[in-house]
Amino acid sequence: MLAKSKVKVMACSGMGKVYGLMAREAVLQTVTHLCPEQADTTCLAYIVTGDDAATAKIVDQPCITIDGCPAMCSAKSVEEMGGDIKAKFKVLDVMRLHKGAKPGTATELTEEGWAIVDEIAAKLCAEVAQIQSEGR
Amino acid sequence: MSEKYAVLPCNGLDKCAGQVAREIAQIVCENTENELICPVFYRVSDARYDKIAKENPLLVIDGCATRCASKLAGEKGLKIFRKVTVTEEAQKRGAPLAVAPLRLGAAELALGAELAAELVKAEADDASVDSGVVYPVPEEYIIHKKDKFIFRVPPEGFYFTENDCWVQPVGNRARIGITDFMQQSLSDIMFVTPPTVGATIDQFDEAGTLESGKAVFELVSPVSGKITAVNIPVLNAPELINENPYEKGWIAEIELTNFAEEQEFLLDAAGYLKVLKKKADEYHVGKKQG
Amino acid sequence: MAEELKIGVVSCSGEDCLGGTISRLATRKMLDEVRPDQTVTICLPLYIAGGQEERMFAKEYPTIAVDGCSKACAKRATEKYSGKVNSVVFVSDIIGDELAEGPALSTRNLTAEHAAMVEKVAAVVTQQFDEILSKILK
Amino acid sequence: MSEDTFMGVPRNTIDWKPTIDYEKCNYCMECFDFCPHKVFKKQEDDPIKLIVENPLNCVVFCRACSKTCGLDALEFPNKVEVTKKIKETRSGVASGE
Repeated sequence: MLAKSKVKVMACSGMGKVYGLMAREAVLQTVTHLCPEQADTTCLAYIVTGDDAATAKIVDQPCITIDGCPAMCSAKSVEEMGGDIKAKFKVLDVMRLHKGAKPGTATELTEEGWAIVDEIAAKLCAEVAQIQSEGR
Repeated sequence: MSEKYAVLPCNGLDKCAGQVAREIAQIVCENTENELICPVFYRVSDARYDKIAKENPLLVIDGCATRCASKLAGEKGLKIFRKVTVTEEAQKRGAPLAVAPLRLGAAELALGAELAAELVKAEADDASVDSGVVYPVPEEYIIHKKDKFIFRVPPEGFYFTENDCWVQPVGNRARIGITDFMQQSLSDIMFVTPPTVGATIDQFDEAGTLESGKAVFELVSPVSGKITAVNIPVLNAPELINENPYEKGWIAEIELTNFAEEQEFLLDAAGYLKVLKKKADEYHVGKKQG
Repeated sequence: MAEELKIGVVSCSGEDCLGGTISRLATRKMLDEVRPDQTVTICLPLYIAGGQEERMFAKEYPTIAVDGCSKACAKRATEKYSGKVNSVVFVSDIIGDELAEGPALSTRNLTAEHAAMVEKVAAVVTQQFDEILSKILK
Repeated sequence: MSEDTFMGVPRNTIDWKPTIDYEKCNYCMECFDFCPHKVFKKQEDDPIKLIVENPLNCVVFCRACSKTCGLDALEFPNKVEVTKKIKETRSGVASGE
């Protein structure tokens, strides 16, 4: 069987809102625990610099982006630098399924916040599996 | 009002009612501009249908009381605009589907056609509510800057309350919404509960609520009148309000009853700008950062 | 009240190594505890995803970049898209290259040692912060 | 500030403030934490641990704190009546007292 390239899962890691931290943590959970064989991440800040070595990592590679808020920093940066985005996720969309939840701050998550992170990570992982199974 | 709906049927394959749901969805989509969502594919992937589902009013067609399609809509965080449950409708018509065979017979097809026709008609009625009023888009905004925040105020055509809500009257109709300052104070809006279409409200009555991770805000209607429409796209995509609360982020349309008199109690752009400056100085939007 | 002086602190918040996590937490510490009324920040990718408003950041505020590793992404991206930075703090200089280039850390697994690294980095940022302030106030 | 006005009438002529129903309130302090205008005051050492300290700070027609109260222990005046009163005061002010 052909070795498939790992899906790049990219978080915005936003500094100002809790949703940015949740995106970051969901990606770390996905690439280090849930599906390290199928997915990895790369430094978004490095991509943002537009450095050739950085963009080479994502150009035409299958990517999934997860953004905290509608600014869509990860999606827009990955797109700008030539990544092949297969799916875009937004923490805020998942938060809408948990009305009234208090996930914590951009520094630290609450238990509730971690539970939602795990839920997002599971979604990311399912998407990774699907992308790989379809050979997209 | 948007021109088309997103149609989400349960498509249940193991019951006659589910087959009827599929039939209805197909007829409705054939006779309108509506877009069909495949519940099976939507369950495994957000990407294909998310845009359609979020930007259009959602019509849900459930076969039976298990309500798989409604539940799917809930899981995806969608607001249901209208829904129909086939077994309930069959019951109402005195022709329960309990013993019907899986393959649709003449009676089931007729039921499907009838329910589909009703939905198409309801949609046409929704469209007729559309006043056809053209609300001018502000060509530019007055800008008030505070730290790294920029607050916009449309220079003309809008009137404001001191509760950070606006009204844009055109003839005997008007749109209402919240100001840029309030949008930024709330930060990312997650839930919009619009006022009820058809409801009559007084000036300064509540006209729906907006909720973010920070707070719940009650829209204080600047004018009295009858609610004639709500902005459906913002129900599923509240970020439209954050993007521009004066344009795509309007909340509701209202038929004016007494604007000439009520206008006296409203502020023009210059008046609101003063209020805004004071508020921005007092509690410069907490500690929100980029 | 006179317009208060604010300083921008921009961190790489990188996902590839521990340095990214520490840069992030040190910047958050400036915002939350050390200089909450005087620190402003921006999400680095907003230079691409945002508009004119975001690109004015480094022109409007004296800016300190907090970078996890020698790639200096926060500094480079800020200078490329926004404007000159006044100072750069490298996490790797403070905690050592080897540690900084270790795997990225989830805040779930934050230990006392990590917290101590954050303290150290925040202390250096604070020192730069105060230096910049005193220069401006002169 | 004493010169505060709302809709052109002095703020202190408008009766708009929350009233705490002490039968229902469990002193969870959600409203206190929420309100940015310092309308409420905590009284740690008093059996009545929360009071409406600055009613004039309350933003007229704002009822946001009541939405944080799961027990429905915060009440507000009737909007229609308050509006009517404001309109009357305004015409009084306009006609020179």
